[in-house]
Amino acid sequence: MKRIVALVLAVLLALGLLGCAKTEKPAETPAAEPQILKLAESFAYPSLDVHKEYYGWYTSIYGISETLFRVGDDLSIQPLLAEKAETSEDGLTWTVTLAPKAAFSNGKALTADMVARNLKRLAEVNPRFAYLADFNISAAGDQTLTIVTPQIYPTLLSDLTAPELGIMDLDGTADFDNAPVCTGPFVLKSFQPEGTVEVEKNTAYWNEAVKLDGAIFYYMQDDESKLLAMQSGEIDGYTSVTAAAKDIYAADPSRYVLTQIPATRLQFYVLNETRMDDVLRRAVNLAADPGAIAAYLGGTVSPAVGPFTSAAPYGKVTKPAPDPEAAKAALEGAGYTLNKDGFYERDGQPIQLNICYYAARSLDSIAILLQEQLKAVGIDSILTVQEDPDSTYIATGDFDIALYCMIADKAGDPYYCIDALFRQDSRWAIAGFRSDACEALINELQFETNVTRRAELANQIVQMVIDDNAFGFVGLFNKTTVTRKGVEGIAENCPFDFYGVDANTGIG
Amino acid sequence: MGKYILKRMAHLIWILLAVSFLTFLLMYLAPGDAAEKKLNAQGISVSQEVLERTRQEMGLDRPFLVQYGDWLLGVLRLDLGSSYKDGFPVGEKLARGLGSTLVLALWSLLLSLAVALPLSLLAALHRDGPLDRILRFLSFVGNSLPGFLLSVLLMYLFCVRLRLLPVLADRSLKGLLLPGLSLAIPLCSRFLRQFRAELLEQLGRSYVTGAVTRGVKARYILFRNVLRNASISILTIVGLSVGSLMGGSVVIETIFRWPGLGKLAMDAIRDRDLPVIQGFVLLTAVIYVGINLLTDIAYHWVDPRVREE
Amino acid sequence: MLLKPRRKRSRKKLRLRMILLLTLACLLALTAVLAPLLTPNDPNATDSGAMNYAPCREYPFGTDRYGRCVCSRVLMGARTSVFCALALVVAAFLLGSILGMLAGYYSGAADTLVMRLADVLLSFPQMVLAIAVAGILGGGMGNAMLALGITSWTLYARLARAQVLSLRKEAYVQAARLSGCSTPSILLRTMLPNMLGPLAVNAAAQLGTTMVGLAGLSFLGIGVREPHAEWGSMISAARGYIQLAPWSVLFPAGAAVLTVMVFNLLGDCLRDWLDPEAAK
Amino acid sequence: MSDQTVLLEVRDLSAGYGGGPVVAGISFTLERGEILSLVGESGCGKSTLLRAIMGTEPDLCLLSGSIRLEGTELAALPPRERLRFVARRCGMVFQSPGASFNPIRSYRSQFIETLKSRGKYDKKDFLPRAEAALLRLGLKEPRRVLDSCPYELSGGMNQRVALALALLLGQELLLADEPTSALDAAIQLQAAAELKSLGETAGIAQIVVTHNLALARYLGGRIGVMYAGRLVELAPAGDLLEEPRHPYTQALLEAIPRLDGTMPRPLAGQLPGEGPALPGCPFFPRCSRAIPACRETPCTLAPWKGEHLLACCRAGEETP
Repeated sequence: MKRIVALVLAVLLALGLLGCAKTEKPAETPAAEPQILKLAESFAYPSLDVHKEYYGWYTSIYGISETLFRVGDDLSIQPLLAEKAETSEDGLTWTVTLAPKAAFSNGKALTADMVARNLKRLAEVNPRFAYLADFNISAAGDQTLTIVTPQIYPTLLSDLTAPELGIMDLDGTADFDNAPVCTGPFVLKSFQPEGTVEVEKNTAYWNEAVKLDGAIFYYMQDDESKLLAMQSGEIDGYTSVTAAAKDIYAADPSRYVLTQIPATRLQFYVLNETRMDDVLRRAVNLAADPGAIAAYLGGTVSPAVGPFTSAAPYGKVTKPAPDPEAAKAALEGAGYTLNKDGFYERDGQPIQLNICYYAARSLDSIAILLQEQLKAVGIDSILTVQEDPDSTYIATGDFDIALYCMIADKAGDPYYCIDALFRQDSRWAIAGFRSDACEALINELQFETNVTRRAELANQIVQMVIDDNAFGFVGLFNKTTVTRKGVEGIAENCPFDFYGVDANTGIG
Repeated sequence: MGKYILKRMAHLIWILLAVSFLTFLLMYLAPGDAAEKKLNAQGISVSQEVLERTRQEMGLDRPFLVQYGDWLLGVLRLDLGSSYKDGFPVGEKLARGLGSTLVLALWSLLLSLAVALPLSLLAALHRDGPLDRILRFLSFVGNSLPGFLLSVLLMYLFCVRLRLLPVLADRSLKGLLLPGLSLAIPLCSRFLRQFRAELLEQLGRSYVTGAVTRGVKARYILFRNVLRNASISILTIVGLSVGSLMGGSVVIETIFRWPGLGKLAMDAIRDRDLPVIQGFVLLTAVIYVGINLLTDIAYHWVDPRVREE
Repeated sequence: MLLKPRRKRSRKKLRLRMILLLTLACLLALTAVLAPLLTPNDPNATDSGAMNYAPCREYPFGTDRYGRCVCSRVLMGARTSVFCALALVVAAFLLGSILGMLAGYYSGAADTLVMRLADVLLSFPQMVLAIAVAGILGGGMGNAMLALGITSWTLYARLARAQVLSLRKEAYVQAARLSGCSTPSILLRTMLPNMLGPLAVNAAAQLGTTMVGLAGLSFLGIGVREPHAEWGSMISAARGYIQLAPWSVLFPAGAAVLTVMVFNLLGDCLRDWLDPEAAK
Repeated sequence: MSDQTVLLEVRDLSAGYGGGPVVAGISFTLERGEILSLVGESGCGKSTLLRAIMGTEPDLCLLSGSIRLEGTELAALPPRERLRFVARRCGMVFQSPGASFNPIRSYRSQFIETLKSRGKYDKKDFLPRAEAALLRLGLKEPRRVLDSCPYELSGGMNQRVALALALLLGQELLLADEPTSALDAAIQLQAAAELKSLGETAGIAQIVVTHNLALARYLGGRIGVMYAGRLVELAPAGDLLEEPRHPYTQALLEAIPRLDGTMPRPLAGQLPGEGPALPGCPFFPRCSRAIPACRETPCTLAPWKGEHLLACCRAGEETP
């Protein structure tokens, strides 16, 4: 029997030793060693084909693919593979001149014909860009490209900045899924589909000197694991930092740098006009306090006025400040009276609003906080969670307040969001917002080419929606990025999600 | 024995049909479909007619039975179809996922057996002694801690505080230890209780007294008789738990970014990626029934008496 | 060494232990029932001023990230976690044992039907089932319980069937049948008492796994709906704050461990009490 | 009864399961090759006596008295040492045949296992010696028996395999606890014959516990009658059955149904609960010839005529 006990102890000891095998501390990267940056990403795709699905977003983040133009941190459109682009008087023909030095990583120069073939391939393989097929795209010489649109298409420039329009060497690439040949500062070193991606410096980069020697992108979905990996020194930074992690990083400024800017992902709610009259909607919007909600969410969200960041020229709108007393006054003015358990009711019928949401992007927190804020004003409400909003409360319209979260500004232009939310044939029309004047302004915006005029139109439309209390804009997700001290240039100041490493990224 | 195996094979086919039909039905009824999920993956809402066109391309607009029939024909030709999300063949995705899940499942199974077997033996021998009580208490704690809490605690302790193990789990021994441990702890506590009960039952049998009377060495009695007889029920217990290991480790796989089947299934369900879900369900059904078949065969091999039943 | 004298726990000591555990279980059930009266503050009231407070006089268990009192949420959570888990286990226990007994007693058609159904459900990955049920019927505790319940009754069915199969051959059962007892009375009066032991133990152990299961579903965002308190969802929601506000995770986890332990010990005690031979 | 022929000597033994004694004041000696049958109603402590000697029952403790096996006092040995010493010299056969063997392992591997534990296992000559032992016990195909498992053989065959193992191990003493009661009539006679031949030819001493007086008579040797934990009469088989002296033995014999039609006369009353603890004769309440003195005066086993020992204070008087 003694022998059995000894056996057991030996097994346990072996396991213990195994676990505690002393490992060397992760070595600081001394100067001589190659400068490899390690980042964590929340998405990873099985393919690197720039044109398909959203893969282009990630080839752009990995620094492999580049587009004709890029969007600057201040939402302005800047040249990249293309130097400049002009439109003809009737606004139908665009001439784009390519940067003379632009070339692929295999040394081949970039020609206008290759760009035209890329755009045609994109139209075929990606349903979201099928509209490009209606344009007449042709190469006029090696360096110039002409695009003729059937009607005036003012937002073509910002469309050209979309990452899906990354340029690949269609002839030089054997396997589009695993090894696309592009023009970016980095080339692929190793690729695990839906896993870890490694890139190294593109020695033949046409644009400028590349600081980093390489980068590794780990696919990490779980927020806690990212926090722990950052603390254990295994990664150098990541974006979309949670409230909990933010407080921990903020407490140790000597090691971590937090950068926080309002990005383009919008959290908002729609008020069902078929069920709620004007007074009730106004009261709800007065009771809701985006500032308090942003405080609760630990600064991961900035309070929003309209759907766009106020920094943008098309984001200049105003809405009444939250005022619970005014909300109560409005309700009592319309004949609502407080019942015994402190909720407003009218002719015996207490108000009970059904707040519908889905458990993602902090919408569940906003639902709870909204319920509290309405209760403070005397409006009762219940919460309904759905696993998939698009086919439940948005499709059936079975809601009083519907929470949703989407990207409002795809590439520095207001039209995409206004068209998706406020048009009379949009999915949200089910909530009952009808305004012919607004529809007319949207049609005008669709074809207006002058940038300042477009901003004016956008502001007018959004102001109309706010005044009608059809929508409630709660917050714009902050793009919170954490980096280890000394690391900079991973697009932490850019509001868009599809930029990452580039030539200037450094470990410092 | 041959006839018995044939019967079990028919049994397997029947189950696979029933399971795959049930899954197809459940997923068909569930709101939302693959096209919708695929198009607004990055939160960009898409216009109606783009949605219709993609749905049409993916064949989602065909009636339910046609879709199921088409998929079933595919399975007969050993072609599990391709994923809605990215068009990759399902077989390839599953194979990649199966590899790592098996590694994790076997490793945590090994870990829990290596700990549970000796300890349950000691607990059974020292019944109601101090060791027995401590082990029972530990098994209660292990049994009631949810996996995701356990893994975060372990990671915090070993990776951040002690910096011994990497957070980014890889296939090396060190990388495998933490995810394995997080799966093994609840499993091991369940095994501890069940094995102890089995061993106690065997120790109470009359052949143990007979052997002692004959002066047989304790080592022989324990390992060649008690453990051997108890191995039958132990095998069944392990067989049942493998099912939970296959699908149930979703939480651990997500936290440790382990590219296993669990995570693949979770993403597929979220994206309503029907072919991948069907492939996953078939695979787990085959594995579950296969393991039961193995345990039954082992049952026969160890305890010939069962053959007559 | 091998034939360690089995310390005979006298019936008196066993009864004492049984009573102690029963009172503990009732105490737990009582706290769950009287939770609304015991809570120091409103469990759902958020307070932006008191987010992530350490345990202090006013908030005995501290506050969570919304500034809600963890202590009152744990008490209210007891109501959902304990009762839902208990209800689920009891329902699965009844359904499973009845089906199992019928399958065992009338082998042939009934037996194959029940066992094949059990096989199909067991080979069905529970996660797929849970998400599908949640997808179709929407989130919430009821559907989460349904998702778990669909597969948990099979454990009792298998156990009951195995017991009935072996008991059926016993002499006293043949005698009862010959003396003209009706089948239900045979099943309930003669067979059930003998089977209650192992079934009860498994039921108690199942309670633990059910609570963990519910927590898992909450982690995947399907379980209980905000803002209702349930231990599983509290642990999964506060998981991120384990470094900042460890109390918001450890108190619900501690409550879960305690409850599971009390019911498991009760299960063991029940088995010894019901099974005279083991107590000898 | 010279010293080296005495195998087992029990002096005033009393033992019990934690409570009061179940058997008390037991004294007898057993020589090599001698067969002693212990008879008595069930519950009179005969099996407990066997287990006390074997010493494998964990809950059974020796209260007083001594057991000397081959001159060594067992009570003095530490438990582990005692077990190994006793197991080397004495084997035990149980009532349910085959129950003392692992039901699903072949006899061959269990035989080898037991021999290896004794260090007596010799690969070459194991098979021939095992087959010889089985043949001697009347098992026709020893090879098939060796390779089969206990559940595959009948009760009788299992019992004989157990005896064969005792023979194979060369044990001097065999304790048999109701070896034949689980077998049907025809097989019982065969098993009894084998026990007898083990005694005579192999020189194995046996203590056979049974409630079947016919078996005791057939085995020859001496018979001991036990009542309520005490040995009340001990004599060679023939003397005891022809002229039983102790009232309880007489009642026992009269209780056996005769073929010549005389109805058996049942004995009134039942076994006293704390039998061995009574000062006087435990049979006092049910004894037809009891006198007040029987209640107090302790009566121990004393020689009455030659080898016929009796525990009754009225032993001396002539029977009416």
